[in-house]
Amino acid sequence: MIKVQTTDFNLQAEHDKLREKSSVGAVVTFSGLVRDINQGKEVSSLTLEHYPGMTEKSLTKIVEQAKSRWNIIDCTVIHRIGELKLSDQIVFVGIASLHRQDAFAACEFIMDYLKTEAPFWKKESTTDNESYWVDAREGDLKALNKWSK
Amino acid sequence: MIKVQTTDFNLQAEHDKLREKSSVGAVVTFSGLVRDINQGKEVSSLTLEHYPGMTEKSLTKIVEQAKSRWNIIDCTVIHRIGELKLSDQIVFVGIASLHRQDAFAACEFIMDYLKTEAPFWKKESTTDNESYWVDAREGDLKALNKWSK
Amino acid sequence: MIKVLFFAQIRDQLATSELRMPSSENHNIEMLLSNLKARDSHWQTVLSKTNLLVAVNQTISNENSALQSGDEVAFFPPVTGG
Amino acid sequence: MIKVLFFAQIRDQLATSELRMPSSENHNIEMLLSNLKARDSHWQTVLSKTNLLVAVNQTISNENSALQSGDEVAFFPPVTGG
Repeated sequence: MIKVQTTDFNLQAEHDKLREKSSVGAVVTFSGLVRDINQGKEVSSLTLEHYPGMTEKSLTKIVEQAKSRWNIIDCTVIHRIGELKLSDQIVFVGIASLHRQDAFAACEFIMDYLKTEAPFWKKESTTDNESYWVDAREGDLKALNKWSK
Repeated sequence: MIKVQTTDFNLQAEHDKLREKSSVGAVVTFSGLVRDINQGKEVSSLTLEHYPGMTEKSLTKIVEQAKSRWNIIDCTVIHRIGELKLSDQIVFVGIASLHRQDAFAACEFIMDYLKTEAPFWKKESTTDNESYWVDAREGDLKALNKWSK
Repeated sequence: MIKVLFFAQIRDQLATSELRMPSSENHNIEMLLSNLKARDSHWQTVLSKTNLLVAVNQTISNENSALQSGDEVAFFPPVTGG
Repeated sequence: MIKVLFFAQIRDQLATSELRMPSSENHNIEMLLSNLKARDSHWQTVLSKTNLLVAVNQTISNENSALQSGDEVAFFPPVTGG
């Protein structure tokens, strides 16, 4: 299930959907949060923009790639858009599988690709009311290398 | 925080404790569940025994090793004991960090070591009332190899 | 007609989120970009950034991608979600 | 005295969860194991399993670990938690 939404999500509720099938033995979740310091600046809030239509299309493609590489029983990706405060949940990726290795690998794979391919953009506001678009991290592009091994 | 308990846990509540520090940008969680089929048998319930005292000691050591290898802001390990039903949550490992790579690696590391070093034993009961101790998985010992690279 | 969208910094800098371009004069992304840059020196600067990304019909593409009437083209900076 | 604990299958098979052994005759794990096996052929079989694990004072140890009065020794099969 892939969702792009302004509203928050609940980890236990998402986890309970992921473990509905009784064959599930392992669930790995990732959640990304609004951090207080980014690029050396004191962040007070964040606005997330996206490209409607392409977002869902690219997330669907990333999830399909993960499913073709690992044994995944169920998968949820939620990405929030709009205004977010400090420590708010931004993104959720949850993977249910028979064994933990598949769940860990697929979850990290989806996050690595989401970070570099899904059309979301963050605009941060600082405590002194400055506001700027976040720069892409070099490290996020490098993180993709491990999946082409 | 390390807890060995009979009671269930709530992922969102554990997650909220992990993201209390505003520097947290990434939280990775693992949860292990009672599966319906194990070693080819139809499982109906599970009893988890442990070695009180040594359990906490070995989990503390595993968490300390993870903290020495990765940049971890906070870490929670919960392992349930006693009788569990199908799809029940058995174990929770949650890692909060600045960036996702540390959280993924530390979470998988702790699970790999917990699976081979923490003194817990599972006794499964099947749908036809047979009951037996679960055999250790060969794959769990192999999983440790990746951390000595 | 070709629908052209701009996102994030690119939209802010161009003060434009969407425009239409005739498909007859824009047979591929290279031609479209060149026509957009020809508008003025500011557009020239903004659309010459080395990290500019382009999607055709919501799939990442490149300068050589062919275009036809009805296509949706989007220009945007490297993504920063997650 | 040395406190000896058994867990999981080992406890079930020996029908014993805990016993005491004199420290004077059990200076290390090897001696303790040998004295326990000497009880009868069943104990001999159960405690001869190749995957038997031993902990001294709640830390994984091996046959050479020295023992002294007050120590807690535990025998158990490979762990299966998580």
